[in-house]
Amino acid sequence: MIGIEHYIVVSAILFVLGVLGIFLNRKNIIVILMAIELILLSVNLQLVAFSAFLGDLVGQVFAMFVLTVAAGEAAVGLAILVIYFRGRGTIAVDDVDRLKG
Amino acid sequence: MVDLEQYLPILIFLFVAAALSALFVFLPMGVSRLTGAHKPDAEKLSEYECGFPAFEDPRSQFDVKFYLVAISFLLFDLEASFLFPWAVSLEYTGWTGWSAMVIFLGILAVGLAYEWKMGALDWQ
Amino acid sequence: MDYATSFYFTATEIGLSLCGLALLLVAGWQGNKSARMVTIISVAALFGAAIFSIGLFDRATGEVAGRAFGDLYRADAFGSFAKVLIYVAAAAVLIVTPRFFERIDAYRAEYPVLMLFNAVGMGMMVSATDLMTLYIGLEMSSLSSYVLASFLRNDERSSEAGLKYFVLGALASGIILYGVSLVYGFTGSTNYAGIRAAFEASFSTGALFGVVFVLAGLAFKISAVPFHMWTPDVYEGAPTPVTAFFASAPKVAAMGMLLRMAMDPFGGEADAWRQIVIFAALASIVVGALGAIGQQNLKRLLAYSSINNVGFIMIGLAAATPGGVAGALTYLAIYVAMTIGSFTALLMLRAPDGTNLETFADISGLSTKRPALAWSLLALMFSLAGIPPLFGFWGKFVVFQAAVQADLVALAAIGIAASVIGAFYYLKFIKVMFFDEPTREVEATSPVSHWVVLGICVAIMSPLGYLLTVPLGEWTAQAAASFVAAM
Amino acid sequence: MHPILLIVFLPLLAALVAGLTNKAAPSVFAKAITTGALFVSAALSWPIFLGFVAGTYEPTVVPVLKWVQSGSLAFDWALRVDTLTAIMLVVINTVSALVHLYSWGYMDEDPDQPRFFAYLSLFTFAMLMLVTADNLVQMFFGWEGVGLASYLLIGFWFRKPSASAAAIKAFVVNRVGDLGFMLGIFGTYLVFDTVSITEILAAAPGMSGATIGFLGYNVYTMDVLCVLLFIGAMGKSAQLGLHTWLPDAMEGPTPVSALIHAATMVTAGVFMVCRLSPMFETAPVALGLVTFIGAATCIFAATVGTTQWDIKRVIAYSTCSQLGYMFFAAGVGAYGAAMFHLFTHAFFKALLFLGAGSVIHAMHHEQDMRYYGELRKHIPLTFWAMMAGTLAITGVGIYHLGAGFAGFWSKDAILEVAYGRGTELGNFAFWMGTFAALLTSFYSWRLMFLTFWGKPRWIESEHIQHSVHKTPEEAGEDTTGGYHPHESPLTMLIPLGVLSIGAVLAGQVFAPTFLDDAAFWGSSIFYNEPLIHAMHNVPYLVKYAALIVMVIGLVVAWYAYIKDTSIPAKTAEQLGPIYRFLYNKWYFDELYHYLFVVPAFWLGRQFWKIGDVGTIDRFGPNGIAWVVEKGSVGARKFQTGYLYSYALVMLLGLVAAITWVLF
Repeated sequence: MIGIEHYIVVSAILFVLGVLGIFLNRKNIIVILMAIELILLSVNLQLVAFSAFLGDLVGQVFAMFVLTVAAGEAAVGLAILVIYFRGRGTIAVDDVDRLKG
Repeated sequence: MVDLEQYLPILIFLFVAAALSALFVFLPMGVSRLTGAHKPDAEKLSEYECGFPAFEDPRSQFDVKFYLVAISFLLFDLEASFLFPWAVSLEYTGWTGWSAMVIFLGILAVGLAYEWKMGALDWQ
Repeated sequence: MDYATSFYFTATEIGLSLCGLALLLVAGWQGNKSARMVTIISVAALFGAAIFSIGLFDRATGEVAGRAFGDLYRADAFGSFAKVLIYVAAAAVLIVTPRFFERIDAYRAEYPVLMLFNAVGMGMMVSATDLMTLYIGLEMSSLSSYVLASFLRNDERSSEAGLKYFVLGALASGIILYGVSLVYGFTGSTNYAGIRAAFEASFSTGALFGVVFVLAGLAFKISAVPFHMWTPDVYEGAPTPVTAFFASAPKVAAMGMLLRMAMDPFGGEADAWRQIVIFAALASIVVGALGAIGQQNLKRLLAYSSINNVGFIMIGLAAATPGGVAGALTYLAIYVAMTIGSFTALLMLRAPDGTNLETFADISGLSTKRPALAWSLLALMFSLAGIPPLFGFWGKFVVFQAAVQADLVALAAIGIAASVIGAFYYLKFIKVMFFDEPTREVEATSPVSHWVVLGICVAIMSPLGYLLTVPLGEWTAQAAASFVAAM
Repeated sequence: MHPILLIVFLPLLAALVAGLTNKAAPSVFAKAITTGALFVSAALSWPIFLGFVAGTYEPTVVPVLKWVQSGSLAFDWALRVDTLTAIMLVVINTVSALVHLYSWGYMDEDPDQPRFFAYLSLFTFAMLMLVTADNLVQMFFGWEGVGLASYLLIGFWFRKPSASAAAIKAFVVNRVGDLGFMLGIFGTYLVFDTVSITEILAAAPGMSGATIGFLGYNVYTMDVLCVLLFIGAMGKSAQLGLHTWLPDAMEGPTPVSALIHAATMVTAGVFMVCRLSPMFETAPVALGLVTFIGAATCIFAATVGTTQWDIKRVIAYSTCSQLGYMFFAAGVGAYGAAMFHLFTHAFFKALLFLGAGSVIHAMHHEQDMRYYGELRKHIPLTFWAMMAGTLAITGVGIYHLGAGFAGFWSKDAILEVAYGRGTELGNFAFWMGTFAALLTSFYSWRLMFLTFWGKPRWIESEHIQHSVHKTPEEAGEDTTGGYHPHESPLTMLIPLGVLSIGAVLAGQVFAPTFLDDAAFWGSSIFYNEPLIHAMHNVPYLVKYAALIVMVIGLVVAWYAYIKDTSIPAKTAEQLGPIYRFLYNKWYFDELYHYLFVVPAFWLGRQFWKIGDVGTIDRFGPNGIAWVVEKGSVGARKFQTGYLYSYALVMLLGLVAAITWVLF
């Protein structure tokens, strides 16, 4: 029987993978965007699981909002990435270091 | 409300989860480092494309139009996801639900109009 | 459900949204030639929203604490006070914005529209009493902020700032959401009142996790150490008017959101989070002060300065008393005036060809060329350093007073000691402007609009500002009392 | 309103007005307001004094303000008016008023006149505060006030390094004495549980013979207290050991020397001993010390005075020596005689200083007597004034005629009373005093002869050379260099005239009152009736001793400086070591330099290098600055600019927070 704990663990694993994806990845900013989506996915999974478990619709509604906001976020992120690439000609993570100190 | 106290130990799993996911990331790296031969040369590092040398830089630029269309699609597609739950629950939400969705669609329409006017939808 | 009341309480958000949508269409059809007009209408709309919020201020104080849309949203004195600050700050920044972009022909009619949507999001942040509304408001503000940061599309620094802000901001959103989902799962509610009630019934470790995640994410928004790393880079890279905006209105919104969250749903568990807040406050003060020393770029310096100031505001939060909240709000109000004044002065510093000056080398010997500007900056810097008799001192005074009254004497003492380090780099401004030899030519005149904004900010910072202590004290006390009413 | 209030506070008011307006108003405003105030004060003082002389005035205490009320320590601002105060009032206010007037002329060309007059009036206020004090704390206030004013006035020309050095020296040396005075006050409070002078003096006789344990010895309480208080008096009155500041203080403007370093402030020590005379009477050891120090100072200063060339320094050492007379008079118990000498001395010494100032003024700021000569013919009025002062200080007078100058009455009385006391110390003091009188006569007449007789030697002076734009070679035979000394303006001559009258008549008129009138003194000092009888019954030889030695001094001086002017140089050569010893003021400055200054500097440097720089600065300001600097570098290095490190920091923060709340 799959209980709530399994959902929590899976979602925790996804969350940590997403976070690790952000700072272990030294290659491509697109990967970072994907990692962010992974984090949001873990959250959605957890929300829906809680919602089902609690018999409360709010979690699912929240998940819908997260889904749509994530889409907006991805759109904005991609747009910024595009203008960044136009200016710099690279999207390597290590190159994003003009601003520091 | 359901008592979740009994699931307290689950929280401990958070740490387990962190450890496990870290393991998933690091283990393959470590194993490959330990087991595999690590002798890179120019041939090995070059891209392999069906037996031919690479025709062009794999990071070559896509036309920005692809991005624009992709982004627009992403947005409108996901915003439309609100329509499904709305449609099946309209009998419960009534006129309030109907007007809320009309307002929502109106805002989307404004966005679409702006996008159209700005020429984001013109392929040329 | 009484929709009329709900619409009335959310009138500023609705009005600003409609205004934003209409202006978006105007921007689309009229193009950039309408930019000036759109800006003026936006400023008017923001001022209108601020005036409406003032009107709401009194009415929302009673036991009503106007709940809208089934307690997704609450109109109370706290929200109104924060919103007035937010709208006025946004409007003031918008007034001094166009000139910066127009020089390089980069001003677009979408800019004020983004500001309006941002203001809507910030209004929701401070008024939300449900995690869902909170999240929507937060993202609404954040998404437009990302775009604003990278508004200078052809400037590498601007787009890098936008990129960094986006990535880290999205991570912070993820952390908040994860915390929210935990809180929801362990309390069964996303409503503040429901969460509070559930916490009072039982407080589980899982919920504690959620609280820490949420607070950590919010700490990112106010750029408290150790979630401050994005601040210097984004502030330096973003166009100066955007930096001015980031340093003022969103700080109020994020701080307001944090205050409401800490005092309302998590208010019963103050002992759980107080130590973290104290640590973050002291770390912010010290890191902000240390980082600012040695900076050559003034925007970057002011970024560290804002981190430093957030530390002082958090001292008020650490007290976790109505007095502490009132102190934090007082500090916020003064801080907003100081920040907008400083950035306006920075925007007025231009070379004769119109390029903006933003390093210490550029302002050396300023007092001989632009004495009025130099003296204004002097007043603002002394005020930021908290040197009496300038009004900045009052802000520090009230938060320290609140901390002492809450028996956090050690915190107050360390804070006061650390503020001495901060005085160093503010005084460096004075040294460079008044005692160094002039090295660069500067533009001799500035438009009246800039002078008006700067003049008002300097007037508030001058000892005249102490005339405000009584009304400010009443308003903030009233605002802080909203939580007691909500509890 | 009691006139004493006006007398004391008018100078303060004038000082404040003059000082605060400073250069905002023409300098004549400051001059007029301060001088006017002082003349009013002086005019109000004389009726009080004469009232006491006539026996119609009763001692009173005029309350001013509540001051301190703390446990058993309670005292107020109150002005005490009795005989002793009245004497000081007339001395201070008269001399001060005349010095103010004199300064109109003397300081005419100075750009900072308002400041000068404000300081003068401030000094006068502080001095009045001192002499009207009803309790020791108030007296200490005045005591420090005059010290401050003296510091400011000595250093008035603070751009001159020697002047500021002298000011600092005066201040520092006075601090040594003040420490004794303070300890004396603390001790007095400890023993008597009060600082009120009236109560202390009332209780003092009962304490006679009481002892306290100190460093394992049992010592007489009153002796300890009085010695401490006397150390304070030594500092203020420049007695042997703490005298080194007085000659250097001559760097100040001459009117200041006349007012502060001749007539008033330096006599504060004598005044204090007299004021507390009932206390000192219970302390025989302390009195012995007073006598001994007084007599020693008297002879020491006189010997040094014979060798100095600077006209003001000669008078300064003379002052030192005369103060010695006053102290040993007090030491042998003749407080009345001490006060009498203080009174007459104020007139003739102020006269001498102001006369010297007039000479300096005429000689284009030249102070070296070697470059004077024949001035009698050029500045006759100053000459006659100086002559009156010299006759007074050398004590010219004939006992059987019952006539003499002011110094004759008071100095003779002191010598007679010392002899009449009949103790060993008394005899020692008598012989010392008599020998000092001989020296006094010698150096006073030497001053007169060098200055006013002989041939002009002016062209040797650099000041004169500057004035006439000639070198001695160019001037050739004409040793005047073509310089024409001018008599001083009226504002300077009037004070000289008034003081001359005092120098001639003050002794004659007031001797019976001061010396023999027990009713005059009332309870203000300890009046020793038998001692006065003994004084009157000394042998005639004693009574004529002063006159005899005066004549000897006069003759020697005449022979050496008029008859055969080569004698001084020859004598100085033959008595080389002795001459150098005297000329270098007994090497006191050098001794102190190696004994105190050098070790103090060494110690200070050690504290500075090891304690301050090495410890406090290193771990304090510099250490903190270092930490801040390193911290700021670290904070900036921390900001790497890489996204992943920022994310890592955030995550670490999150993990840390979770760990914190979990455990």
